[in-house]
Amino acid sequence: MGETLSFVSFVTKEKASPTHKKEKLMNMTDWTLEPRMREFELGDYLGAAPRWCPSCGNHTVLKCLQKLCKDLNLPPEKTVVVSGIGCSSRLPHHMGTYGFHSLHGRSLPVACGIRARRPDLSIFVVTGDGDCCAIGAGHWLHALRYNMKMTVMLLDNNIYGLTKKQTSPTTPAHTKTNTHPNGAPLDPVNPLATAISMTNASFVAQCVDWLPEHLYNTLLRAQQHPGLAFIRIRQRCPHFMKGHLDAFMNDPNKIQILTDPRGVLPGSLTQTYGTVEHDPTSYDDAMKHARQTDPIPLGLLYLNESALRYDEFTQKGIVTSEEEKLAAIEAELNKFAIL
Amino acid sequence: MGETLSFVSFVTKEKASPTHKKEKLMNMTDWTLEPRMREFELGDYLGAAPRWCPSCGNHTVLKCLQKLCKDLNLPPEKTVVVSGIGCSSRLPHHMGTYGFHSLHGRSLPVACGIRARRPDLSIFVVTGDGDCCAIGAGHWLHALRYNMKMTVMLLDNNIYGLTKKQTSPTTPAHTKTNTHPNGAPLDPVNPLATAISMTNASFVAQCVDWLPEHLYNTLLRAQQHPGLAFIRIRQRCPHFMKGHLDAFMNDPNKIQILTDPRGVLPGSLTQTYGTVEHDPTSYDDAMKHARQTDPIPLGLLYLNESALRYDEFTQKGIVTSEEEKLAAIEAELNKFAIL
Amino acid sequence: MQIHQHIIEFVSDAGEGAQTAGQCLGTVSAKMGNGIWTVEIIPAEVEPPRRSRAGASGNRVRIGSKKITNAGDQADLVVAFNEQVLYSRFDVGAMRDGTIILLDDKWASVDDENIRKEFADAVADFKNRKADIRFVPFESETKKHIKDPRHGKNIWALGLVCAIYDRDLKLAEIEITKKFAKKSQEIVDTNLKLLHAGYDWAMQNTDLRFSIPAEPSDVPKIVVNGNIALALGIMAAGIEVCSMYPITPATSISHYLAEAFPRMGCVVHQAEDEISAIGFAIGASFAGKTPVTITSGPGLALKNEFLALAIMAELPLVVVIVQRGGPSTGLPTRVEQGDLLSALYAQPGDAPKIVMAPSNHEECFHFIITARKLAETFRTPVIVLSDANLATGQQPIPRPNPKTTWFAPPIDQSDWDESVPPFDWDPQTGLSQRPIPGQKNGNYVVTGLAHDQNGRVAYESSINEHAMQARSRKLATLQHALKPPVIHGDPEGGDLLVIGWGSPRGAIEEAVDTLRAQGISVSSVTLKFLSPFEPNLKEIFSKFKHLLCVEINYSDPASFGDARRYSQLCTVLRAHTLCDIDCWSHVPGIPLTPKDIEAAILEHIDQKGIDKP
Amino acid sequence: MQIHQHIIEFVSDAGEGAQTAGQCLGTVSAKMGNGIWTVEIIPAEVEPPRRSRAGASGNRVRIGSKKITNAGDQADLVVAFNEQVLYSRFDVGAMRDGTIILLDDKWASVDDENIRKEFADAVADFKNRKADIRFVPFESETKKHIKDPRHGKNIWALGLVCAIYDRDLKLAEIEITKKFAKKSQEIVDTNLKLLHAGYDWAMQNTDLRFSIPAEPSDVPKIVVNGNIALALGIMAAGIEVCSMYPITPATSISHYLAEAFPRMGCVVHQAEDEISAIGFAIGASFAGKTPVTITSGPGLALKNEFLALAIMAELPLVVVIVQRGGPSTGLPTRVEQGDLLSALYAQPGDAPKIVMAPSNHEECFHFIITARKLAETFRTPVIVLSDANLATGQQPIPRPNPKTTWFAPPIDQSDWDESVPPFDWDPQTGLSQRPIPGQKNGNYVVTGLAHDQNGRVAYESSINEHAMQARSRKLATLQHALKPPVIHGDPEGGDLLVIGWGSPRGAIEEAVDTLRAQGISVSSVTLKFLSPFEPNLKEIFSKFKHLLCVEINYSDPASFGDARRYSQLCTVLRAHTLCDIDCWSHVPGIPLTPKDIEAAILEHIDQKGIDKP
Ligand SMILES: Cc1ncc(C[n+]2csc(CCOP(=O)(O)OP(=O)(O)O)c2C)c(N)n1
Ligand SMILES: Cc1ncc(C[n+]2csc(CCOP(=O)(O)OP(=O)(O)O)c2C)c(N)n1
Ligand code: SF4
Ligand code: SF4
Ligand SMILES: [Mg+2]
Ligand SMILES: [Mg+2]
Repeated sequence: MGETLSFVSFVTKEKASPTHKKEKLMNMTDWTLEPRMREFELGDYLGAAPRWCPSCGNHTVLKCLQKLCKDLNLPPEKTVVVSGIGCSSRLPHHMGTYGFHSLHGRSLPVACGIRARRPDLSIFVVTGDGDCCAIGAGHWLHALRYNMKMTVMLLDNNIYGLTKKQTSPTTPAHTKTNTHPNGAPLDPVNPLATAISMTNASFVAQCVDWLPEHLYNTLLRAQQHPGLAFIRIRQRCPHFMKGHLDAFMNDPNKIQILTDPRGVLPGSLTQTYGTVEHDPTSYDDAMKHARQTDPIPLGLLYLNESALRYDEFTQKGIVTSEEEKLAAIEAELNKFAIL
Repeated sequence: MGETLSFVSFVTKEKASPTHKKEKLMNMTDWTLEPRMREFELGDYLGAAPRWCPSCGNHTVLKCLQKLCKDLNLPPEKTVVVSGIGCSSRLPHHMGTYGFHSLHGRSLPVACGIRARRPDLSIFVVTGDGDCCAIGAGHWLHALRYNMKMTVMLLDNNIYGLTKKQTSPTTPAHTKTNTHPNGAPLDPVNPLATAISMTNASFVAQCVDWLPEHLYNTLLRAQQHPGLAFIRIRQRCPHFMKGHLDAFMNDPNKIQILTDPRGVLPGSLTQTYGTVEHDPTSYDDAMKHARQTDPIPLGLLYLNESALRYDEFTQKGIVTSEEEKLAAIEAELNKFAIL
Repeated sequence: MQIHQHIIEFVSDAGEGAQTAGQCLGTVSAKMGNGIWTVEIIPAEVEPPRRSRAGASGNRVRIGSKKITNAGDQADLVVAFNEQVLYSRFDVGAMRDGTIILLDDKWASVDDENIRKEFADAVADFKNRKADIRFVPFESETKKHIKDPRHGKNIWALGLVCAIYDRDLKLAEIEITKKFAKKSQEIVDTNLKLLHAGYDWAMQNTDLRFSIPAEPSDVPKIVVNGNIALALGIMAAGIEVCSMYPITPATSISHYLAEAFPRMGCVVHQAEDEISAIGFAIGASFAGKTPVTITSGPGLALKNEFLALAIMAELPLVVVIVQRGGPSTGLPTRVEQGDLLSALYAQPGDAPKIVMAPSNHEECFHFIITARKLAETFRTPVIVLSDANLATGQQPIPRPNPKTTWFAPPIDQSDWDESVPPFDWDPQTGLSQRPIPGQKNGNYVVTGLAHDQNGRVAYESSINEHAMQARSRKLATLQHALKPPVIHGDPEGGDLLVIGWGSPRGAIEEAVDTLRAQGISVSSVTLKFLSPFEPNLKEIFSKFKHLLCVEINYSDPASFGDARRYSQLCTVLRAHTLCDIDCWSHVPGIPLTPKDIEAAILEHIDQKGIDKP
Repeated sequence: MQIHQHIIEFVSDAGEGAQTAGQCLGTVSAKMGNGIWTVEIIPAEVEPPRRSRAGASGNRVRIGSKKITNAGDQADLVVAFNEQVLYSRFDVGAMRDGTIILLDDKWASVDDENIRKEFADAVADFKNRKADIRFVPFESETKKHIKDPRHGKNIWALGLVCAIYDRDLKLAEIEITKKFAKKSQEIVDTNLKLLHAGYDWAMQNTDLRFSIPAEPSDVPKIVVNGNIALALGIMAAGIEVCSMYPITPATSISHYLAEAFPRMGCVVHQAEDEISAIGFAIGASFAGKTPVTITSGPGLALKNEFLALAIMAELPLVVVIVQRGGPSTGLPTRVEQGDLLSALYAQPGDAPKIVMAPSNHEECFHFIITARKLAETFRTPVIVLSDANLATGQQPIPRPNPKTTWFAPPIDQSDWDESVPPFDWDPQTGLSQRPIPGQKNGNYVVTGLAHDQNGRVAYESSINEHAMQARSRKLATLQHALKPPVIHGDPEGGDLLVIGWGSPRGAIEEAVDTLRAQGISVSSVTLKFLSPFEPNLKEIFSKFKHLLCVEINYSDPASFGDARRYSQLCTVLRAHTLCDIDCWSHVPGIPLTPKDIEAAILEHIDQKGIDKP
């Protein structure tokens, strides 16, 4: 041996010439110029037609996200939508951007890995209540702690949709499901409270699928956040949880809008719903709202803009040149040199 | 086919006769009588000699647990100590009881499975900060929610001990470790806050390894708890985290004892440390104490005795007789009968 | 016209009830004494867009005079509510020249011009492909009796098919009543009316008539799909704990169990993930209650670390894998037999365990009972490999007669003999008895670390070798206890032996029977045990000139030469026997058909230059 | 006395520095131009109780005139600070008749009577076993220079050994200075004093003298252990992201990388678990940065679901597995080659991937560079299987000369040709180029579901078959591109071919050389690729009368008959070639020795009735 690849005679064509690549790498580093140069339309963000049940809450979320991308003029090739497995996790297929439909519960490690060395991409994550709070619970806690820049949407329909009505961690106790025909035996997880409790969590908000303006405003606010924005979206699943959110839809008293200059713009919601001023930087107040289940709070519950960001750690050295790298590896080899 | 096992000619001796087994099953159901009949000594709870570093904090925890078993006269054969992998997780080997040294991060699923159909056993779980809060984080949240009767001891030394000094989720930021020689990049997880945040968590306490009386009292209090008692034990690791808890050991002002009739007996601690009355049934107060890092609170932070207990669900029907079972399966078969 | 067997399909948009119609037809036929095999046609989404190919939902029902062992070849008669879902059946090759198609022609006159055009184009295309298309006004006729025909035309269509196949309407009425009883009497009545309306319409408007005479059976029977058979087996085995995490196509086992298990005093635990599910099961096992954990491929991938622990710590456990299309998320609702190698070899280190595969519904039931006994006797996990084809297909099987001896005995709580170590490996068999918590003097510590007979952590070379050998010896012991597999065809040998496992058995045997009737010297064998293998395989194989594995998993075409990757059983058998076994394997996501297997056998015989008669 | 090679061991309680002494001796010898191979002796606990067998810590150093390729047979000279840790070396068979043992005799005169007795008994026992015991007052001599002799006797002992083996004290001084520079000048000085004191004591008090002349090398060299070699390879491959979760014996790769990687602008990510570690790596890969993830067996067991996704979605990835004793937690610090079958077959479904195994430190370095290139060219994960023997053993290797062509090129951000689908499988090779986020018009969705060329979810049978074949074809393509393996011995054939992979290579080749020198017709071959195999294996094997796999994993003895389970490579090669390959494999937790392999070869030749000369 002594020479790499000497036992492999195989050679493949390189698609792009090295110069070409260098040029593009530069492009990547000054990516902020890009969006100014092109104007996108809604059609640029449409992927394969959605195959959700007709009145599924996921449709609205998809539309809000597409509109957001358009309004922010995010280049589709610089946008990545990552998901796990579930009805909700089909969302990336319906976007015209890059997408990563990963494994059940594992969207967040993938999204963090994408972010690790790519500050230039816009990253959105879609996950379900089973995906995020059951099989993905460990990753969820740790992704909140890594606090890498991305927007995470938990589509919480309080049930396992895709696999046909099994109890999820957020299924209310006593709900009859296919795995608990006599009623779910435990009280549901509160994803807001647990998210807030996690060290380094920096942005925790709540929306509902049937108020798209507020959802849109929340996504918009999340875009301005330097770290991980976690948004729990209460989502209707008319197929398996018929009417389970009707009370909140029909009775304006069951919803309370959180207002604050640092929070989410309430928009036209104030015409219908009561508001309450809330300082999202107060952990205690955030926790109080998070634990309040009737009325439910909408808006930004918790904000900590000074939380450490792990992407600042992972992105160190991203522009190191080949020459610098070569010098560094030579220096390392010298440390082990004997002759 | 048509007859089970017809293709297997193999037959094994059955160890005990069925009658013998029936008799013992009855014994199992009225297990409370057992302890009255025998008196145990400390020696009954000694297993293989510990191989921890000489001044490791784990030694005290082991001794407290052995003393507890003796004082409560727990029959060793009715006691199971379950663990994951790590220095701390070697503990079951050093007990004279039944033990289960499982996989890294997986002690809690195993312990819950043991409890599922065995109300008669005393179950203790030993886990480390990596074991519980990193690889085991998802199980940890869900075990808190299942709230099955057991005592869980998190031996938190703020480091990966067994694998030789890697950053753990509870390692303070900037600590130099073998995986972060320039300092850990993130603030540490707060296991108390996150445990309390979990729906159905019912008992959350904190101890330190160098105050064995208080640790003992906490274990004792945990035994009276109907559900899962989670105890975080701040543990010294002189080998890899030399002196990291010295400040708390040396300065009495850095420790605060929580007192309440429902809480842990403070014992002689009140002579040295300041106390504060604390209502453990208040979520908000519990959360405040949990988030307080200097001074640190010792004692019972959170208590919710009315939380649902999943073992009540899993143990239903545990005494069903063979005849009843046979009738039930016959009835099921009839539902599919065509001729 | 009297026939021996027919394949009837119902296809519709999801939510239009074609599955119900098919199930009823199957059960009615089974009750009439016919052999049946049903296959669900399931879309991957819950409620996919209407009129879309990938959204087709329905049922295939194969009905015969004698016992039916597989889903058969192409359909003879298809009921389709729109032409797009019908397309999906053409796409998977389910149609032959002359298949009778009863298609709703309402689409020819809807307002939407696009739809009219799609319909017209499709019909022309189907005719080109030699389908025998007949238009039936399913929707307009149904509308006469119910406001929303989407929730009624299935039963009207059932009535129609009952007329065509001379089914006993009384039996159909019973099924419908059972099906809708939970809803309301009004709904039951409406559906009964629809049944008769469909029947009457057929009597008046079509002369299609087939009769499939039944051979009455003298043994009591039940009709179940494979997942129900597994669930019933779990109950009959006296298993108390089923620990699982939902995953298609295994979940329905737990749906049924969640409902029925409490009546036996038993519990289904839905864990937070697959790792926890098997960990919980292993905890229950340690505590003396041999449990079952249920999953499919992606879940199996997550359970390996714990499976290795159970093997190392010698804890009994039954693991049911209902295989689906892989790799990765793959084809979640479709059939494949792609998890064999993974079941055998997925755990790092040497991890001997028992692997079994039922090949029909009866075995689904009985193998679980065997598996639990083996798990306990051999103190090790037993994997039972089923698949999506068995899982959702319905079949009549002899009604089992449960016995208390099938149950796990109550856990032993007698004092343990202090002189017996917790791993008292028998030098001949590798077997040992295990102490259960609660047994005085049995106290020991389970560990995944290398350990000696006392369960104490040990680093010595000789102890590691000894313990490894004890665990491995158990497989040799079991193999000696097994009977050699039975040859279907000629046990004395012949030109070709087809080797299979699991669900393709029925189709393989049907193909073999057809060809043998033509004088071709072909036989087949189905392996029930994959680890250890049943004995004498090499001897059996040596009686045949050629050997061919047929399975539903990937293999490279022979043109890949030296780099060719064989199908999964084929790979393992080649290593085991050194016989030059060839393979014909595919991954169509649907069951292999007897015709395709016939063709493969003939082609193989051609290639190998064996004389055909 | 002039000798060709010697094996020297240092053993002590943990914390007494025997490892440091051994490492220094190794490096000094390498610098003098000797061939060396060192093996760490590591207890499973951090600081186990003193004077306990399982707590032994230390180093074995094999020094030779020529290149040394393995840890060798039994030790020639052992330095032991107490008799209990020494026992552990007898337990693993590391001693021969006449091994010189330099043992501290302070234990003969300690206060504790038990210890005195233990010591006396042990010494008697060792003498019985024909050890050449000589007492050396390590501790009392060390005490003359330092207060706590536990932190000094190692360097005193090093001085002693340097005198015995005529080592260059200047070089030893450099190593000691390097080692203690971080602490303080005072500590450096004390240790230098101890070095000389030990040296002087030996010159005056013993006449043991050995010289191992060195053959000076003309190529520049580095001394590294296998894990450092892998880490340097990772850097030289231009990999930017190493995503891992700590696990013995893989972790030290990331310890070194965590320190050195930032200097190349790269990052080590310590994830919350192994699943997340590989998920993070796969995310980085999707984003264009081919990463490495590092683990051992138990971690591999957790990564399978994601590995299958990477294979299905065709995402390049390098996976380094440093194998340890299994199954389950097994023997975490000990060597085994038990993860081959798992690397090949652990993912449910058909999951073709590339698997390579370095057999020495030089390959550890270069294989990573190759692996990254292959991963990207073939758009698939590449598993690199190392083991605990390579991981911790030190060896001099030619200093590599890194080139920018070894680096991953900067990620392509040019516009994607819209007419090219994201999975544009070449019909001949299965290869395709992948779009990277940021490439305009390349937008596609990665999915683990079955998908067509456009990455769109697809349920059609033909698409599934086509995609599976494209992925599988890549292995055939690679195989055609590989060269056949090189025979060590006689490429024309002979009586016996020993077949191996990975770290046993050095010991196998040494055994073969010894026997060939005796006129025995034996050769050996080491496979570098395990998936796909290198070409022409069957042809090569057919030139030899008998074939024997030698590996460090479990196989049943031949007495298990039909149920016999073969060693791992043996199993796969039997299926691949249908050659009747036998195996000699063991799981002692320590490397196989040349002597044991020699004996196995001779026994095999005996059994097979081959004439010995
Ligand atoms: C490892 C693994 N386990 C289980 C599954 C099966 N599975 C797919 S989606 C899902 C749950 C979906 O529920 P949720 O995350 O709430 O998403 P929803 O469908 O409700 O949007 C499950 C259990 C899987 N695909 N992979
Ligand atoms: C699946 C798996 N991953 C990694 C390891 C290696 N490992 C063993 S213990 C440990 C961490 C120990 O840290 P902690 O849980 O804090 O326990 P401590 O040793 O500090 O008591 C790790 C990473 C393992 N045994 N199994
Ligand atoms: S099942 Fe529920 S979540 Fe899934 S698509 Fe239908 S409505 Fe939406
Ligand atoms: S390394 Fe730390 S935790 Fe482990 S035994 Fe030593 S002191 Fe205790
Ligand atoms: Mg959901
Ligand atoms: Mg720790």
